[in-house]
Amino acid sequence: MTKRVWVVIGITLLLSACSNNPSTDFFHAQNDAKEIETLEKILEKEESTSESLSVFFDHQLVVAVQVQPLSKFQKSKIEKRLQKKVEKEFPNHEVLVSSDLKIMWELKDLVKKDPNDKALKKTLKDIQALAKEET
Amino acid sequence: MVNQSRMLEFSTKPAIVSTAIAAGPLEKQSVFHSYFDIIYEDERINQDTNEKGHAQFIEDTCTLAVRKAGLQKSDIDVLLSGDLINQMTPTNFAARELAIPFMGMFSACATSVSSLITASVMIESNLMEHVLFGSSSQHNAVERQFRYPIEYGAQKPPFGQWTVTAAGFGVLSHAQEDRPYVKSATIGKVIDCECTDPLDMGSAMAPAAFDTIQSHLQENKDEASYDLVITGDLGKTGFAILKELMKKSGVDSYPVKLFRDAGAEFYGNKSEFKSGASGAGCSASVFYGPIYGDILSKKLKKVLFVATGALLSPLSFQQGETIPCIAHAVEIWID
Amino acid sequence: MIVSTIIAFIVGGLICVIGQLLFDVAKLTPAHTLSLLVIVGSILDGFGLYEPFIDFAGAGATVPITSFGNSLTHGALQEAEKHGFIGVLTGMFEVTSSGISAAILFGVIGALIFKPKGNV
Amino acid sequence: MDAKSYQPIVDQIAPKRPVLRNCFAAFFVGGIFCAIGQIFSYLYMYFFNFTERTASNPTVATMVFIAMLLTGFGLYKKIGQFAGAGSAVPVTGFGNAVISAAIEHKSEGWVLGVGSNMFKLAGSVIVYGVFSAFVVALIKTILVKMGVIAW
Repeated sequence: MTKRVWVVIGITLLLSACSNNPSTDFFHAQNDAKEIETLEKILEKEESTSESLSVFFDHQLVVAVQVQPLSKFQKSKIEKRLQKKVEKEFPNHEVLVSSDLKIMWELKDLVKKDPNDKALKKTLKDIQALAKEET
Repeated sequence: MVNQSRMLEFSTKPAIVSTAIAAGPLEKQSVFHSYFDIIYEDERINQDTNEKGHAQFIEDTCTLAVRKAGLQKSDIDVLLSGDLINQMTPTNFAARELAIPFMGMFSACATSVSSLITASVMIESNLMEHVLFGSSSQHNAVERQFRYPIEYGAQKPPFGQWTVTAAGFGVLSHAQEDRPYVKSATIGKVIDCECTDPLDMGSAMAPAAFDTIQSHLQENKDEASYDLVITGDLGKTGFAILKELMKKSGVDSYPVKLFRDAGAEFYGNKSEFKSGASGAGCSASVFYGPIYGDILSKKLKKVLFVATGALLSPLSFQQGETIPCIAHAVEIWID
Repeated sequence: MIVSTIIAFIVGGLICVIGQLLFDVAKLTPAHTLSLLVIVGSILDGFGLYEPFIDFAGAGATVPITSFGNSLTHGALQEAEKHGFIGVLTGMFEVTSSGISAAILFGVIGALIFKPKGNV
Repeated sequence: MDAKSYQPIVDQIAPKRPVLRNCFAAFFVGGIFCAIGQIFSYLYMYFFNFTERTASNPTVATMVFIAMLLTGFGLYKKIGQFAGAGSAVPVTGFGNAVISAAIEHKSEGWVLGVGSNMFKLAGSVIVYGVFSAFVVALIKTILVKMGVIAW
């Protein structure tokens, strides 16, 4: 079945160091509101994140999170914590949570370009590889 | 005639017949630049290494000194000189070009006076007619050997000094009418007050200067007063310490009209030179340039040159040694 | 973006102030100071403190020389995690190679092009 | 004139290093170098495929390149005179140490001069960086193998 593209663009609060309700946006290729809520619930609870962007695509879920500048010390802890939580909620999905700015930019490009399914799958694969790269 | 005191007295009045001073491009900023005979535009004088430039520097100055004395190179019996580079290679290579009998001398920055003292002894002994003496230093060659590469961004402390690119040479002959002559001299002892910072030469050399000045002035305290006692390259820091030492020990009560320091005055009060100038070239160029000129014009009749030198090597510093220093004094009169 | 550049400015400045204090107060030579900072960098990474510090300060932590010690230790530890004790040796320059290779490369190129100028 | 009575005179008269002024200068210039580094890492992230973690490698290389230009044109020693540690602690300082030694010793020939003198100043940084990394990694591996701490 063709996946209809449905885009929710929330207001991204750039300098939201003080306000603790992080803005969350979703680029959802499946028409399944329930999944978005569970994900939104998890991300909302994490108050030290300022911005996040998640992309669903048949059993692949990439979440890019931006941590507030002052609490960047725990950046890797936050990333691991979110990764566990999201994996628990979406066992059948291949989940990647990354707090890297580059991943956020890539996902934003992805949302802007709004590619067809095949290109979407490939870029998601590239982004996951990029996140794992060490040197 | 040498009496039992440390001071050497010269009775035949060996006269400094002529002097020549050359300086590098940076020395245009010196307060004494009008007294320099040659000022080069390039620190290396278009040679391909600093040391070659340094050797060329020395050769040109020596040739000029000999010409100003109205002599030929063949008339010179010996060249007494030295510089700060390892084994004095620039002076050796200059002596090779000059083809004058050569005896290398090393007292670090005090070579300018130690070479004059040795020359006076040779003339006094009547074995020689004309002796070429002097010393020189080149900023780049000295900095890269003793401290850091030229382009390295090290920060000079406020007591740091700037090595001068200059050379001062003179010809010493038998007594001559209205020519400054060497009256007496005191050869310095090596004094080590356990200073260890190679960037702070001034305070390391001050005690050596003090010791030589005290010894020399003590033996002349009932003579006529000195018009000027000038030290070599203590710099603003070292000179202030020397004055303090003299005040504490009462040496400044001896009959001396004026105490000055070549290093402190060389660059005037420009802040980027920190505590002023240092290097064998500094004492040589100031003693045998402006001060020699004042004596020649009889503005000054009785002057004491005290050149100071730090006898360390890059190795001795790394092996944790302290810095021993020496200062030689020579008294110049004119009738 | 601007906030993390400002943080990098402040943190980088503070590390340099520490270096300056070592210069002036402790009267160490530049070589001693830099060696000490590199050792501090690698010890911090031993305690796992330097990676979050880089996350926090960004270039403020990677530009100063302490990051050199950190990336050496980090490479060694990562390799040691996989291969045990031998990994400590093999992983040393795993993470950082750009600093030294760039320095050598540009050193030779610099020697080719430039000549030391001595004036003030 | 012995050392013990002489040293207090020196400490009293010799001009002190302007520590406060040096610290501000070091803070300012060091901060600028790191801010430039941050901007470069953003550029590398934006135009090339580097993540925040991996962008430090090309940034360091670029900073060393800048150090070469500044050293070559004789500007680095002026910055160093003003900033002190502010120009020595960042990786540009390491680059300057290597490059100034290389440029300086070209007159002794390429192999004996540049080759053997290049790391005259910066060699100790690499040696003690590697040695301390080895010791730290060894200790941590031993502790982990004994189960005292986790990775």
